[in-house]
Amino acid sequence: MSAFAESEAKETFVLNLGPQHPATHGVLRVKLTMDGEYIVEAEPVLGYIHRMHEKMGENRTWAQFLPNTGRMDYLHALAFNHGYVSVVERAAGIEVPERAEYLRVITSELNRVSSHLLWFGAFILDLGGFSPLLYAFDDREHILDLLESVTGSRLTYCYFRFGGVYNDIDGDFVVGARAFIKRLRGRMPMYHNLVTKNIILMKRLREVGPISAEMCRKYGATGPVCRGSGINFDVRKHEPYSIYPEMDFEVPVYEQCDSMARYMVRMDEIEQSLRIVEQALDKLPEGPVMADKVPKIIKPPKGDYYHAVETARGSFGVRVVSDGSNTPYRLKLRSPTYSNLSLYGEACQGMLLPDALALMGSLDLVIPEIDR
Amino acid sequence: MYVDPEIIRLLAFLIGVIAFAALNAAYLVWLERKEAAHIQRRIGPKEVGPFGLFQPLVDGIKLMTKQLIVPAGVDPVLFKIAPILVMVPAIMSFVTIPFSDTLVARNLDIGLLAIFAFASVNVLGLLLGAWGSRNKYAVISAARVVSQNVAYEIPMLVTVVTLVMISGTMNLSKIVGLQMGGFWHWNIFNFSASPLMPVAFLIFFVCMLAETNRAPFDMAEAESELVAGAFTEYSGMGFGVFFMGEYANIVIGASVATILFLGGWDCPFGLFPGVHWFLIKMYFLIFTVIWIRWTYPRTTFYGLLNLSWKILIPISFVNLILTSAMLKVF
Amino acid sequence: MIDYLREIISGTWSLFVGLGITIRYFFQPVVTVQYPHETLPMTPRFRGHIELVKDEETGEPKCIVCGMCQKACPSNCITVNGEKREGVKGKVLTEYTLDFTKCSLCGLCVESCTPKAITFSKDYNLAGVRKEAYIFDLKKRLEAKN
Amino acid sequence: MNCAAIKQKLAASGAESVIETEYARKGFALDVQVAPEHLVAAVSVLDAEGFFIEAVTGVDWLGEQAALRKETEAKAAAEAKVKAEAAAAAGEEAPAVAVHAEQGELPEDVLEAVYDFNHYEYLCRVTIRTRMVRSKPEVPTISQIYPGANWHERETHDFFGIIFVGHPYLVPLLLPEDADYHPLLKDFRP
Repeated sequence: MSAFAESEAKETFVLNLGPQHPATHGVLRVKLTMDGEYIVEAEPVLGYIHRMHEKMGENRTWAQFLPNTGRMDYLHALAFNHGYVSVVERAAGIEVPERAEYLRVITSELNRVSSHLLWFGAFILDLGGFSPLLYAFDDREHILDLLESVTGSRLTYCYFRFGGVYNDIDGDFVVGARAFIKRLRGRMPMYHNLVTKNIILMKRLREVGPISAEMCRKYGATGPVCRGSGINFDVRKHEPYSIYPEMDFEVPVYEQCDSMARYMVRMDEIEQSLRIVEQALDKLPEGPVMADKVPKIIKPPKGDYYHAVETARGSFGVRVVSDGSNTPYRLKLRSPTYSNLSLYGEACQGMLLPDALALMGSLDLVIPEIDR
Repeated sequence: MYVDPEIIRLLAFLIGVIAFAALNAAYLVWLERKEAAHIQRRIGPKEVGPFGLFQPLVDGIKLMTKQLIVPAGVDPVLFKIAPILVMVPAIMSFVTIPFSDTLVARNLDIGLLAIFAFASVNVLGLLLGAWGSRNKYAVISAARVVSQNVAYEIPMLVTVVTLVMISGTMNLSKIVGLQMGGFWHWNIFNFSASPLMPVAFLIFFVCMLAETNRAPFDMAEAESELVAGAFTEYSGMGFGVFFMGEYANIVIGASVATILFLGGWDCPFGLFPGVHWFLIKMYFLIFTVIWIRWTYPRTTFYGLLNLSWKILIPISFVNLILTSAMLKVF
Repeated sequence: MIDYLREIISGTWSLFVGLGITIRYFFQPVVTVQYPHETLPMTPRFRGHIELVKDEETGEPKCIVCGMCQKACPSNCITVNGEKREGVKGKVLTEYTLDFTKCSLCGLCVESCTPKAITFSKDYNLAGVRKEAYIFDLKKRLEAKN
Repeated sequence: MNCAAIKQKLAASGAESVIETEYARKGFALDVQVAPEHLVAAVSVLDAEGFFIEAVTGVDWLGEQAALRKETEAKAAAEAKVKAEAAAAAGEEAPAVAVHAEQGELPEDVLEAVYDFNHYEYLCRVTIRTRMVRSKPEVPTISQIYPGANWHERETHDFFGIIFVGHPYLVPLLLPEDADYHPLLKDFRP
């Protein structure tokens, strides 16, 4: 044994995974030092689509930064909208009408479902199964149609405004959303039969890519990554914002710490999001969707403010420092995947290449959000 | 001048076999695309010709007109010889396959052995191509191909040995001849030889998938891990020949499975046996191969080795022992 | 040993279940739309590039050249110019250019417009070979439409 | 364990000031001001209490000192004016309080490193701030305590040029490898 171990440690080679690689879903590069197919060391190299959103924020008025938020996490753009408008509302002390908050939650939960569906497809694609991707896209398309009918765009939404939302919904949207909930509930057993219960998938995900709770804490992992490690942390419950305290939903938590646990957390979250949408549609109050007394030029008082929201990938926090002028003095965007990816180097040490890619898929990376 | 009619017959067969292999490769790509599309509720190729039927021709022209790039740093000889090494044995194997009782190029007494001998060369081609490419992804892929094939030839050959024991011959025509007269005579349902025959068929089928590097055992090409594995550096017709070789191997695998287990050209109900039944069974198996590819995720290679050594090999040995015991008793 | 066999059997069964699902979809009708041959209806709120709205009575653009859209635009892609003319109240629009190469279709300009003089178009089949083709003179476009 | 207890522990670790802020207004519960040399101690306290790291970032307070001086001058001037008016109202000679600007050198502006910590179990977001002069922006790294801070510190170094002393691998992460500029500094001109 010892002789074998000695001889094997010497011959390593560097494998560049990316910036263009089918498994990295964007322009992420991972510098792998490999011993055969075992990974000795992994170093993610970021910044290929770094756009310096924080600097852009300092050069624009508060309202002008809104379109940027949708372009960081293009899969759950509405949550990023939500985080930014919430922090500015908190800073400027703007009250939001109740109906607007309901619309925010409905749309952003639908967006969360669409994000999870895309992740599901892309993850199975990473594992080599192609068809679930297109089944998931089929369902996702319905959400995109719904959201397009409200927001006017399909991907990089910019729907929330300081003090409300940009447009009210109509009856068709309510009917469409209810029909979609029914449809997706009917499809979930198919996904589980086709994918979750598949022996090949189970063998690939069970006990693969362990991330301990302590590791999550040390790296600041949030979202499904930490919930797959047995940590019950969801910003929607932890520091409730918007109308989430009025909603009855559960936070799925799995204790196994492996890729399967993270997979299951996301699959269960789809159902929970549907529940939230259903309840919000039931309780939807009448009223305006925009506050009356929103000043045209927003000048929050001096000081710094923080607000966190739960996106599909974890806790997204915005810290703004205002100097009382019409542009932010400093805008810090704390994106969840940035922290989640930072544990990748440690987590995949000693793993085999296919397992490391399964682990990477289970982290649900959205590169523009990491690079910002 | 006297020419031996046997030589003319062989030449005609050779041309026929090459045409068959090439046509199959082209149209199996079409079938794969069409089938994948419908499984995923798309249409697939539809623009070129009716139902996109001319798409393979257009693809072929595209591949042929593309420049053959030999990247700097590769071993030029190995790099160029590898696609041929994959293609030629596949075509050679066709020589001994009996499509019907008369439609066979050379009815060898060791036909079965010849096919497995040729099938092993295929691995060599992939290995050399990957090694010659001097690409890290390709080298990882080459290592996977070799370990995969070593692991899978054992259960496959053990299963085949079982069949040889039952039939008492390695002549493919004779093996089919013993199964004539309805589906209850086929080896897959030959419960008098061994109650595990359907399982043996499954094992053979799984091994065939692994041998031909088809999903869910396509670790060699695993596009989400190794980009394109052994084919990463190939372009144009070099890639095209590899592809044809792969599909030709699938056709051979399906043919051998048909001959060994499904009674070759025999009709399931004992009526009108002939080449059409052979083709129906073979294409059904190919359809299944494609169907499987578009259903499952990929296994990892250690999952595959586990499957081979812990499940397939023990079961195939159990089947072998059971069969020999039953043959001895009855 | 029992677990071993059970895993083999349940695993094999799960594989057959998967095959059953895909073959069911194989025989179901396709859901895709063959795009250039058929198109889906556009949603009324689709955000294309912006367009000027004309006043139904005069046929002139409704724009009052207040410059709010220009100020609201995060990427500075709108240029508005106007001039005073005799006999006309307020300013008259002389130039309205949209640099579509920079536009991110956020719609802040439309929201900021008090007289509702700009709106979203429904153009989405935009393609061209030169960058300059995307510097739209919206005033000319409106005139061409009339 | 609650925020008050954390507050006491942090104060005991050598923090300059620990202010309990109004969560609903600010979004964080504890605002901690720490000198760079006490940073590691304060972070160790949070680590021991089971906090996780949310983010590390910086703020460039360029021009703050000038603004502060202006403010005090304005205040002094206002006070003097009030006094003068009061004196005039009383019919007295205005006292000879010459409002002279402080001519002394302005103290150097600072860079601020901001650390956000949060707890998985209860709501207590702690913001630790540490200030350093712009000409020598050095703080000790906390990446040995929180490995996750590694990337956050690299990012902050990219954007602000803050040097995290003892950091194992302080090369640009989001900016190109050869970047020698720090875009979020207020005097950065591309």
